[in-house]
Order: sequence, then structure tokens, then C-alpha cells
Amino acid sequence: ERYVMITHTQGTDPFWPVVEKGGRDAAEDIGVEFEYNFAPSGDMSDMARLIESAAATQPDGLIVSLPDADALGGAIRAAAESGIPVITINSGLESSKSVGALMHIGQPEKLAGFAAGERAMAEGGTKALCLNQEAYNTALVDRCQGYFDATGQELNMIDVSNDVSQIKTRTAAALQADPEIDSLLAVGPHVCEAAAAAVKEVGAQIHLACFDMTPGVINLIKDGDVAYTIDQQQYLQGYMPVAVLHLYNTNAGMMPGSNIPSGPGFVDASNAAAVEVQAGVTR
Amino acid sequence: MSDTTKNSAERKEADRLQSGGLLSVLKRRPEAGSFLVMLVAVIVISFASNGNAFNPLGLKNNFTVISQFGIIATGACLLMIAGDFDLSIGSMIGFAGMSMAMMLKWGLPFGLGAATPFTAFLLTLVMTLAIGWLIGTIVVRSKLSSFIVSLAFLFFLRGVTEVSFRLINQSTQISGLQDFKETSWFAAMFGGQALGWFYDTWFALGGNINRAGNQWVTGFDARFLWWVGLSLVAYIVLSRTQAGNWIFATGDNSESARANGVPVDKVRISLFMFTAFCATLFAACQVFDTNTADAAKGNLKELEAIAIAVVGGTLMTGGFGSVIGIVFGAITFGLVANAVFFIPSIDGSYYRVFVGVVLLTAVFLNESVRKRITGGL
Amino acid sequence: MSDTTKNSAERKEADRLQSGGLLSVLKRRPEAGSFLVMLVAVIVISFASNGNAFNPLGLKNNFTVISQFGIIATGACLLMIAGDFDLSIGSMIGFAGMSMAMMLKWGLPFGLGAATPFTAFLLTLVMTLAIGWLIGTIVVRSKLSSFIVSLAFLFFLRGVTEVSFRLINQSTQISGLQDFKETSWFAAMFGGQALGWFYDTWFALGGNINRAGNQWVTGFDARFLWWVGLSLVAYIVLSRTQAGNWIFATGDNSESARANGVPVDKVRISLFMFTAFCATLFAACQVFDTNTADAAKGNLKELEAIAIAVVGGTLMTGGFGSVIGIVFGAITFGLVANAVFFIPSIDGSYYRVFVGVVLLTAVFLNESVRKRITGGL
Amino acid sequence: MAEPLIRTQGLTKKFGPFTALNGIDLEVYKGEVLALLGDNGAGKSTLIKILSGVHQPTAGKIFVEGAEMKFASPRDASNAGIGTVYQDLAINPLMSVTRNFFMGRELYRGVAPFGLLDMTKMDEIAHAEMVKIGIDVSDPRQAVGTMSGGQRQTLAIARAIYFGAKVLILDEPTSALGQKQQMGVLKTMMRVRARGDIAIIFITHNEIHSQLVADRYTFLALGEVIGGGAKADLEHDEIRRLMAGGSDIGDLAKELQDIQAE
Amino acid sequence: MAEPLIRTQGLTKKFGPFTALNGIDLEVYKGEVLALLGDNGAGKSTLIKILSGVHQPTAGKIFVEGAEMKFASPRDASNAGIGTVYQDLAINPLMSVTRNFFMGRELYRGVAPFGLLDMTKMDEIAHAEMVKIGIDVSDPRQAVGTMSGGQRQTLAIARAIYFGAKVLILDEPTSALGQKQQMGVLKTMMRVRARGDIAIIFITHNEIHSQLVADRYTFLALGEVIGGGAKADLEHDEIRRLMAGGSDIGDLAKELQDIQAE
Ligand SMILES: Nc1ncnc2c1ncn2[C@@H]1O[C@H](COP(=O)(O)OP(=O)(O)OP(=O)(O)O)[C@@H](O)[C@H]1O
Ligand SMILES: Nc1ncnc2c1ncn2[C@@H]1O[C@H](COP(=O)(O)OP(=O)(O)OP(=O)(O)O)[C@@H](O)[C@H]1O
Ligand SMILES: O[C@@H]1[C@H](O)[C@H](O)CO[C@H]1O
Ligand SMILES: [Mg+2]
Ligand SMILES: [Mg+2]
Repeated sequence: ERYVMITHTQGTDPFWPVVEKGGRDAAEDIGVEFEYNFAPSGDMSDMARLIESAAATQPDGLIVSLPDADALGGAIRAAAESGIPVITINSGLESSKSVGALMHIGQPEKLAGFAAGERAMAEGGTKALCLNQEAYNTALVDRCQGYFDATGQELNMIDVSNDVSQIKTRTAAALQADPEIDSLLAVGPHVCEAAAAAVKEVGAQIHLACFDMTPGVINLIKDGDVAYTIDQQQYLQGYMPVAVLHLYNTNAGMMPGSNIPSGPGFVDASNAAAVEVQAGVTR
Repeated sequence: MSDTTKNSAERKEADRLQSGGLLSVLKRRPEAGSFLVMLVAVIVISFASNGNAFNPLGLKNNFTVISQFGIIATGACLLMIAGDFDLSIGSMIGFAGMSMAMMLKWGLPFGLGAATPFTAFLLTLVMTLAIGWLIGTIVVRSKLSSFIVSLAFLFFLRGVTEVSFRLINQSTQISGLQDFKETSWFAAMFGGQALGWFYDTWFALGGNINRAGNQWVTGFDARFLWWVGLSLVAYIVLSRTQAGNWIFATGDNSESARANGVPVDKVRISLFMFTAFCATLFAACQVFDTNTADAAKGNLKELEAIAIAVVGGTLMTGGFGSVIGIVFGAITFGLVANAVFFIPSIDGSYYRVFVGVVLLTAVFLNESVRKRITGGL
Repeated sequence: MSDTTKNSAERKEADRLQSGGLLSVLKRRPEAGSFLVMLVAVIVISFASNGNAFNPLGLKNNFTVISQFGIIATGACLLMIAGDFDLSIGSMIGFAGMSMAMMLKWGLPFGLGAATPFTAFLLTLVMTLAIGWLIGTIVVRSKLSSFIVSLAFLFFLRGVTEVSFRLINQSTQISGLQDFKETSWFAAMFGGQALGWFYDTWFALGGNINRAGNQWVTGFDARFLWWVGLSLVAYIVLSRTQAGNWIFATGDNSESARANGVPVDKVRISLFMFTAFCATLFAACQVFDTNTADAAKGNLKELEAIAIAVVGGTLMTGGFGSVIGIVFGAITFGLVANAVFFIPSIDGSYYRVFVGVVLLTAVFLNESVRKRITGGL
Repeated sequence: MAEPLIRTQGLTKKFGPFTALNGIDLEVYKGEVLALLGDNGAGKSTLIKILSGVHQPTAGKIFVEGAEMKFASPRDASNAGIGTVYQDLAINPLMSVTRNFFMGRELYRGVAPFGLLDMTKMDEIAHAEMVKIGIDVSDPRQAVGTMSGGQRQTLAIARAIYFGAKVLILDEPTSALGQKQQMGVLKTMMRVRARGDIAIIFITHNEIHSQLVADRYTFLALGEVIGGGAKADLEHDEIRRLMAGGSDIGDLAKELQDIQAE
Repeated sequence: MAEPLIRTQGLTKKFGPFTALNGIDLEVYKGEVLALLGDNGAGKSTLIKILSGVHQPTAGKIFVEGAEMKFASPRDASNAGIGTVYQDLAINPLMSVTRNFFMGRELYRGVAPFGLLDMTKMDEIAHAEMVKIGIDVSDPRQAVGTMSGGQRQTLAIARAIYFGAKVLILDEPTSALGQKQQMGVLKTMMRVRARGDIAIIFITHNEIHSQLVADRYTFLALGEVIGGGAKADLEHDEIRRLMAGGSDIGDLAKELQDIQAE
């Protein structure tokens, strides 16, 4: 048995190696072959081509993240129609069925952003700003959008770049430009770390929520600088589909009765210490 | 004392030149280097993928990727032969994709009503050609290096694309468009399939069967045909027409070309428009295939286009290159981009490593070929 | 019939040249164009940000970004004056950052034990200089265009960085390292603060107070000092030393320079090593400041570095440029990249639009200045 | 004398603050060789670049056979019958002999500019024309860059002669040539002159060459015409004085001898 | 005769399959002007590029004052006392006159290559040396690109003379120059020759010039030495024949006359 996983990343996002590890661990536990891949340009059409080439190698199952159902749908549908079982992961819950996938494991970005926003409002936030390191990355924009949907405000997002120094200086600049901002969402862990430094510099009282985890982010949560980070428990997004596909292929089409929501989970002061060792590895 | 003076009347200029055999003639084709690199890529990938890379779907898929590379590299190549660069190709792809998808979703600008695939494409093409014209005109008039002018447009066009997405569309991605290629022959021309007979025949001969027992692949992507057509036209224009001679002349020594009556400025501006056309074609094939566009589309494609042109034997400084070389270069690059798939032990992060290695190798080979042809210029 | 022959003995060569006043002398400094653009940027941003862009923190932060740009643009500028390009700067930054952070986390290679900031920096510098040497040597030996050789390294180094992160580190990011700048003076030299007296004085004079009523900012980022130092050294070397004359000579006409005894190859290779040094310095300042590194670090910085060099008045084709111009260019770019965020009504997606516009404007101005100086070459 | 083939009136050219030409009046007649002489930087190349449409004059007029003309591009000048061999921008080194020869004036079948080239015929002509002026290129498809400096100059001359209609302008055509080729060029110039319908403007720093072929002289210095006249009316020493921009030049051989003797 | 200053033995240079030089033996003596003559493409420039360290020979040896030398770079040749003015690679147009003049041999205080330049002194010297050979540049800091072709050549010559130690090589130094400057160069050559300790290798296609200054001749054709000898021993016609690569050349003036008469 051979399973192929393809996800959307330019290869630099620390989120995905955890998913990949989930898949690899599952494959090893079960005793099957596993391959992971991504289109380094980040362009959805390139990813569609990649899905097609994966289908051409005739694997026993495909695991695909689905940030853009229109762009990827054709390739996935064709694979499914040619008899390859497909499971979608991460984003794309809404379209999973329509592209011909068996099921979806993950968490829609908007929903995760929404959860983060709801809690921020509950914890006293009034005016928010979203820090996005790749303003053209739709998955990341969705998080910001979800967050603002929950707060009932117009989307207010800035492109902080991927340069850690500029993330900090741009965040500080934006906070000074509008002193009423009291809550921030950082949609990536390196953005989270730099934003925390910026908040300190400006000397403001700011509710900072983040996405994903690194040891640095955990430390910030423990120190009280970051309120919480959204944990999609993406290890599940890698592990589960391999297990499910294996059972599907070897047990006469055995399938769970519904999609598996892997998150959103919150990591905050209450559980930070517990997940610390796993941050960036299996969480 | 006068030295003895040898009589040299019998010696001829030709005596100074060693001549070689057939192999050395072949080695002197400008495409020799890129052909060799391609050969290695094809052989390695055939073996490493157990032939999967060339099974029905693999073949189709490889040619889709190759065609995309080929389309933009052809534009980059002709422009480079004329001595210019266009770093805005990638951003132009993003801009064109955004423009078409946005019109299809929100209607034509200036209240011109709903868009059809045809009007969306046409209006977009008018805009991109105008931008190409603008870039070319700035380069020609200002005498600034095209590298820097098009670098400004790399930033500018990507920025405009992002801003438009966010202001007009409120999202960096457009989705939920109908599948135009089902209803419009024009959309199908770009986003549909072509050469179905090839796969039908393959099926009839007993191959091309999927796991469900049906015909697996039904045709190549339409962009394959566009690429073949574009390459053919570019080949003829470049090597057999007056325009082709002007392109070479402009890139080799534009002052001399101008002084001899070649309309150097027009040639250069036209070629900037041609790369804009190639970028638009690229975007149209993707938009009408997937019915989406996003702000990242085409990211960094300009560097790949230039890399392929160079792998294909185009000289960075202009005046030398061949469309056949670009075909080989696109095949090599397409295979390498997909190789990560057909070779299980590597993943996408190796792509850039390979690209670097292929680029350097090809360029070395090409250089030695070129020296042989041009006498070391 | 013989025409009357005027006596021209009184006319002099100098009579053919109109002379101008002081303003025309100032307008003939190579930095005139970049100075003007900077002036406009500073004024516009001061007003639009209500002065916030230059409050204590704004000043510090702007200079952090400016310094970063300045450091790599200085490298790019000197290299460009010598007629070469380095497209691998960004990937080199990523590679250097990865290397330092990885050593700090996992220890030195070859079982050399744990790394200190000093050993991690040193070993990394040895590697990056070696790569710079390799790029330079390939360029010089092969006579290939440096654009294409360094493009290959852009891909290759980024690929190697990613692959290393994924293979060794199992993640594309390193974070949660201890804060070395607290314990190591060496780390503090790059990641710490400098010129504290400036802010202390400001505080003593009654300014620089934060929301809680205490002293707000305590110093500039250390990289500000590095940038100032680097610019100073580069300025002296370029305009006042023999090495500087060699750099100009190499870029202007390398054949002639070589024939006159300028060690052209050594000059070029040294400058590739210098850009590698600048990239490493850039990475060290970031790594020791934030104690993190990721695979995307430095992405596309090469294009920004080249853009700044050009905005600063460096000629794309070599032989002409000035370090003072680079200082102005870095300030302009730094402000556009950072200070626009002080303007509430503008969001970050406009950044690239601005970059494109600034680039084009500056380049036009510079060109007219240069023509005046060099008589239209 | 009849209507001049080319006449300029008050031609002035400024490069920014620098006055390269200052009110040049020039006349060239059918069938004659006009030597345009002057010191380095006198403005000779600038003048002929204006006549060839490469530069546009700052002021002044050009008349071809009495009719005023404006040359916006080299093409315009070429169409008006002015064929030029440039001192410094003659050749495209990476292109073949044939492609260089026909550059900008290719033979093609079909619609310009996408007409198909008639390479066979162009190869034949290029080869034949090169032979005529003394160079036998073995392969007209070889890159011009593989030829020596003199061979390149020869190609440019052959081309200009082949396409050169009413006026042929040669800017230092012999300066880089070997003896044999220098003579070839001078002979060709005389052959063209013998046809009687073509005017030749010949720029050179070689006094001997100018005396061998010129019918009339015009001398430039510091951007202005400082003299001129028919060959018969000018003394040898006067020519040398004017070529040098008006300064007196003694007996060179003697001066050189003196240096040796010192 | 004494030990030659420079002697080459069997120098051969191949560019890929092409043999540019084939076994050149050459001798140059102190205080003499050796004219190196030959048709276009004969290999003259290639030969002097080898002597100047720009090219490395495929085979053969170079002796300077009897000692065998290998020149890995122009610097080596320069250090061995060979100063060269190149036909085609003389000048850096964007740099100032002074910086061009001292390029590669700057005056500086401190440690090479980071020593501080002594610009004032360099400006003075450059200006003075240019005046010596007949050009008065108003501002030695102006870019060389603003000067005319001839002025540039003059700069290169002044520079070579100023730094030129034992052997001065001039590759067609007069071909682009006006009369006045041509003479200036010839005079300067004679002045250098008069010192008695310097040898000059002079390449030209101008027969008159070669006769005015040369003591001895060496003729190249198709990459080989086809003849040579002292000025006294060579007939005028023989020189012209050999310059043209060995083909006979008739009376040019007469031939030209004939064309006219036809
Ligand atoms: N494009 C230009 N921009 C500025 N100055 C120029 C330009 N072209 C020529 N000049 C200047 O105009 C003057 C005349 O130059 P031109 O080349 O016409 O002289 P010339 O008589 O042909 O000299 P030569 O005998 O050396 O070829 C020179 O001083 C030259 O520097
Ligand atoms: N780098 C090179 N690569 C290949 N061939 C070369 C190279 N340099 C010179 N040649 C060839 O070697 C031959 C001799 O050239 P060279 O320049 O030495 O001639 P020359 O005697 O100086 O001629 P001219 O009088 O025209 O200057 C020519 O055929 C030339 O094309
Ligand atoms: O959920 C993932 C990751 O969090 C990543 O950071 C970007 O892509 C999203 O879809
Ligand atoms: Mg001239
Ligand atoms: Mg020569």
C-alpha cells in the first residue's frame, strides 16, 4: 500500500512538517508506504498539477489539503473517478464532498479564526488588527476574516512580510498609528513572536491571539504575553487519513460515519506546560 | 641584412582552421547543450519513476507543466535575444488572472454589463498588451535597463493585483465561478482538452485504462496545443523571417541595427508586448481550466522563465538563442518540477536544489557550444 | 575656386561648453537624484503619520529596517559597480540564518560539541564566504553572466536551506532558543542595542516617555551601528582607495582594466565574498535579536537590494555608483517599507505599489543626473 | 555648377551644454568625392550621423537634390538615398555575414515584417559582393565576430556600396585596414565615382588617401567649417594645416630627424 | 648585435580549432623601433597580446633580456617592463582621465590595495603628461567617455609612455588620430627612441608612418613571419608587398587614375 499526501505550502511554513510527521508515524505504525509533497510556488494551479502527477503514480490513496476547491477540484475529481480513494485535510471542509473525497479531516480556516475572535471579544477586546505575513495567501486571509466576522468589525489586516524584523517594526508602527487597537491576531507563529516583542516596545496593553505553535509561542503564553494560540492539532490531519485509508482499502470500504474535526483547540496558560514538549513536533 | 622571405602565396586563410566530422557539426547546433541536458533528465526520470512519468496520466500531466513553462519561456527567450529582460512576467500572470476572474465574477468595468469568457479575455489582453507597451516604451525612451524597469513593474503589478483583490473582491481569491469551459467554446479553447484522438487511440489499442476499467485520460490539456503552436510560430518568425533578423540584430548590437534601418524601438516594444501576451495566455489557460484566480498566481514565474530560456541556450546578453532550445529547456524544467513526484524519496524542497544544479550544468554546456559557433565572443 | 578660410586660431575647445552655476554643480553630484527622492519620502511620511514615524520608537524601528536594507544594498552596490549581480543574497541570508540557528540548537557539525554565538557565527561566515568565493570563481572562470550563475545559487541555496531544515531539524523553523544576547557580548553586538546615550539624553530632555511614564526607548538596534560602520568603510574604500579605483575600473571596462594590470578576477571574487559577508551580517543581526530562524528568511531580499542600489544611483551596467547614494536609497526604501504603516488609511498591500513607483521615479532622476556627469554615455 | 545632391544650411548640434556642430554649410555634387577633414573631435562623425538620420540636428536644414528633408531615423536617410559606413557602429558580431549584410533590408517573400527570408539568394549576393571588394569569405553563414577588424570594416563597405544609392558616406573606412584592403576600398570608391551619378563623402585622417581620391575638400575644426575648396586650388601644406584644425605643421620628416639628432 | 631585449621562439596560439599564430620568432633590441606589419588578421594583435600577458601562448617561449619569462597576467608583463597601448581595449569611458591614467598603478599611501589615493598628485601628473603629447584636458576629473576617439587614444599613449619601461608596444596608435595628434605620437615615439634604452614595437597599416620611424621591420601573414629586415635593406615596393601579406601591389595612383579614365 502506498499513500501520497499533497498540501499547500511554499515549503517554509513550520505548520506542515507536523502534519507530515503525523502521516509518516501512521504509515510506520501500520506498515505502509507514505510520500509527502507540495508545490513550492504556492500557486494553486501548480498544486493541481502536482495532484495530477501524484495520481499518475497510481497510489492506493491520496490525502490532499483543499484551500481552493475550484482550482484543485478538477484534479482531485479526476483522481477519484479513476478509482483512487481521496481524503481531504486541513481547509476545505465545505467542498470536500463535491470534489469527490471520501471525507474531510481538519478545520476550516474561517471557523478557526472565528473561534479565536469570539474568545478575544469575550476577553475584552474592542478594536482589532490582523497581522498577515502573506497577504496573498488565501488560507491566512480567511483566518483574519473569520476573526473579524466574530468581532463584527470590518476586516483590518496589514501585510507584515515574512521578515522577522519588519514584522516587529510594522506591527509597532500600526499600533502607534491607531492607539485604539487593543487586540491582535497573528496568523503564524513567527509573526506571533515578533508581534509580542512589538507590543512590549510600544508599551500598550494588548490582547494577542495567535495561530499554531512553536517553543517560542509556548513561552510567551506561559509568560502571559500571548493569550492563547489556536491549535488545529494538525498531527491528527496527518495521522488519521493514513489510518482511515488503510482501513478503507483493507476492510472492504470501512469508513467513519462523518468528517473528523481536528480542531480548533486552544492552547493557553492552562495547558501550555502540558503541550510544551510537543510544540512544533506533534502539535 | 635582409632575412629570407618565405613565399606565402600558397598558404590560404582556410589552412588555419582545423575541420571536424559530423559529430562536431551536430555539436555546433545552438541546441546541442540543452538537448543533452534534456536527454539526461528524460532517462533518469523514466527509470526512477518506473515509467510512471510517461503513463497516460503522467504524460498528460508532464506536458501540462512543460507547456506552461514553454509558453512563458518562449516570450522570455525572444525578448532576451533582442537584448532585454522582463522581470514582470510573473506579476503579469497574476494581474491577468485576477482581471479575467474578476470580470467574470463582477462584470465588465465601466458598467459594460456581465462578462463572457471572450470579452473578459479580450479586455484583459488589451490591458496587458498596453502594460507591455508601456514597459517597452519606458525602456526604449528612457534608455534605462529593462531589468530595472521591469523590476519596478514586478512590484507594481503584484501590488495592484493585491490591492484590487482586496478592494473590489474583499478576498485574495475568487471562487464559485461557473465552469465556463462546459458552456463556452472560447473558454474551452484555453481551459479544455485537446488531441483527444491520441488518448482514444491509446485506449482502443488496449492501454490507457484506469482502475475502474474505463478509459483513463481523455485528452491533453489545451495549453499543450497552444504551446506547440506558439513555439512553431516563434520558430519560424525567429529563424526565417525579416522580423527574426531584426530581433537578432537588435540584441546583438542595437546601435548598428538602428543605423542600418532596423526599427529597433518597435522591435523591442513589440517583444515586451509579446511577453505580456504569453503571460496572458498562461493565465487564461489556468483561469478557464480551474475557474479561479488568486493573488499569488504566477509568483516568481519570471525567474523560471528566464532560467528556462538560458537552459535552452539563449544568451543573457542578447543576440543569440533558439526556439528549439527553449522546447528542450521547457521539457527539462517541466520534468524536473514533476520529478519530485516520480522519485519517491524526495519532496518539493528538493525542487529548488535541482533547478539550481540543472541551470548551472546546462549553462556550462551551452556556453561551450556557443563559443564553438561564434568563435569565442 | 577656393573658399575663404576663416581663422580659427582664437577659438578654444572650452568655448564649445556652456558653463552653469552652483545649482548645476550640485545637480551633478551622483547622489542628487536619490537625495531628492529621499527628501520627498521623508516629508510626505512625516506629515501623513502626524510625526509618529519619527517619535522615539518610530525612529528606532525605521532605522532598524533602513539598516537592514542598507547592509545588503551596500554589498549589492559595490558588486554592481564592478559590473556583476548577485541574485543569491536573499537565499544566502536564509542559509546563514539557518546555519547559525541550527548550530545553536543542535551543536556544531562533525561532533565539535555545543556552539557558542561566536563559533556559530564564525563557522557560518566561513561557509558563506566560501560560497561567495565559489560563485565568484565560477563567474570569473566560466565567463558566464553573474546574473545566471547567481540565479542558479538563488534556487540552490534556498533549496539546501529547506532540505536541511526538514532533514536535520524536522521543522522549517527554529524558535525558543535561549536569549543569547543576555549572556554573550558577542551575540549582543549583533542582536543587542547601541547608542543608548542618544535616547537617554532625549529622556533627560523630557521626551522619550512611554505610556506608563518611564523612559520609553533605550537604544537603537545594534544593526544601525553596523550599517553606519559598513557604509563608512565602503565609502572610503570606494572613493578614496586603490581598491575603489579597481572596482570602478572592473565594472567600466574589465578588459581594459585587466590589460592595465588591475587584478580584475580577484576584485570580482572579493566582491562576491563581500555580498556574502553582508548577507551573513544581516542574518546574524536577526538571529541574535529574535533567537529564531525560518526557511523563508531573506526571501526576495536580493531584488530589494538591487532595487535600492539602483535607487541610490548605481548604474546597472557597472562602473558608476556611490555609497552616499545607497544611504539615501536605503532610507527611502526603509521608510516606504515601514513608515507607511504609520499612516492608518493605507494598508500593507499598497507596499509593493509604492516600491514600484519609487523605483521608477528614482531611476529616472538618477539617469538624468548621470547623463549630465558622463556626457550621455 | 548644377544643383548639389546634398546641401546643408546652418546645421547645429548640441549635446546638452556642449556644441558639437555650429552652423555647418556643406555641398556635395554628383560624381564627386568630397573629403571631409578635420582634427579629432572636430565634429565630422556627428555631422555625418545627422546626414544619416542617426542624430537629429538642433538647428539647420538638409536639402537632398534641392528638396528639404527631415530624417527621423536612419531608415528615412537610407530611403532618401544616403548609404553610410560608420566609424564605430558598423557590425553585429554574433550574426552571420549574410544577415549582417542584409540587416534592415532583407530579401523576403510575403508581408513585411513577417515575410520569409530568401536565404539562398542573400547568401549568394553577400558572398559575391564581398569577393568584389577583395574578401573571399568561405562561409557566408559564419558569425562576423570570428572575422578580424579589417574584414568587418570591409563587410560594412561592401554592404553600403551594394545598397548605397545617391550618396555614399564613408567615415574613416580605411583606418583599420591593411594595405591591400585599403587599396581595395580606394579602388572601389573610384569605381563608384566613375559611374558619375553618385556622390561620395569620405572622412579620413590619412592625407595621402584624401589626395588620391578627393575632388573637393571641406575642413572642420571645433564644430565649424574653417575652409575648403577644389583639389587643384589647395596646396599640399595648406591641406595639412587645415586638417590639423588650422595650426601650422612643419616638415614632419625633418622634425623627427631632429629629435633623433638631439 | 647585443642581447635582444625581447626574443620569442616558436610562439604559437590556437583559438580552438583556429591557428592565429604559428611559430613566431621575433627579436627586439634596445633603442630601436620595430615595425610589426601585416594584413588584417595576420595575427599582429594576437602576438602583442601574448607579449603583454593578455593571452597565454599555446606553445613557444618568451625571453626578456635573455631570461625566459611566463606572463600569467598583464601585471606580470607590466612588471617585466612591457608597456602596451591596445588597439581595442584601452580605456574606461565612465572613469575620469586621472583614474584612467593611473588605473592599476595608482599612487597611494598605506597598505595595498586599501591605501588612500593621492588624487592631487595624480591629477597633476596626468594633466602634465597629457600636455606633453599635445592634449590639454581642462579638467582631469572629467569622464573619458566625453572625449573623442582620438583624444582617448592619446590618453592611452601618454599613460603607456609614462609607465612604459623597457619595451613600449603600440598597436595601431595612430589609426584613429587626426594629423596633429598623429604627428604628436610619432614625435613622442622618436623622443622615447632617442633615450636609447627603450625598445618600441609599432604596429601600423600606414606605410608612411612606418617608414618615418621604424629601424627594422617584421612582416606577418596568416599567422607566420614572412619576412623582415633593417630599413636600409628593404625597398619601398618590397615593404608594400610584404605588408599586404606577400601579394604584389602595383602603382596605386596609376591604378586609380585608370579607373577614372575607363
Ligand atoms: N552623443 C554624444 N554626446 C555628447 N557629446 C558627443 C556625442 N557625440 C560626440 N560628442 C562630442 O562631440 C565632439 C565631436 O565628436 P565627433 O565624434 O563628431 O568628432 P570627429 O570629428 O568624428 O572626431 P574623430 O576624428 O576623433 O572621429 C567631440 O568632442 C565629442 O566628444
Ligand atoms: N579571442 C579570439 N578567439 C578566436 N579567434 C581570434 C581571437 N582573437 C583573434 N582571433 C583571430 O585570429 C586572427 C588574427 O587576429 P589579430 O587580431 O591578431 O589580427 P591583426 O593582425 O591584429 O589584424 P588587424 O590588422 O585587423 O588588427 C584573426 O583571424 C582573428 O579572427
Ligand atoms: O492551516 C494551515 C497552516 O496553519 C498554515 O500555516 C497555512 O496553511 C493553512 O491551511
Ligand atoms: Mg569620428
Ligand atoms: Mg590588430
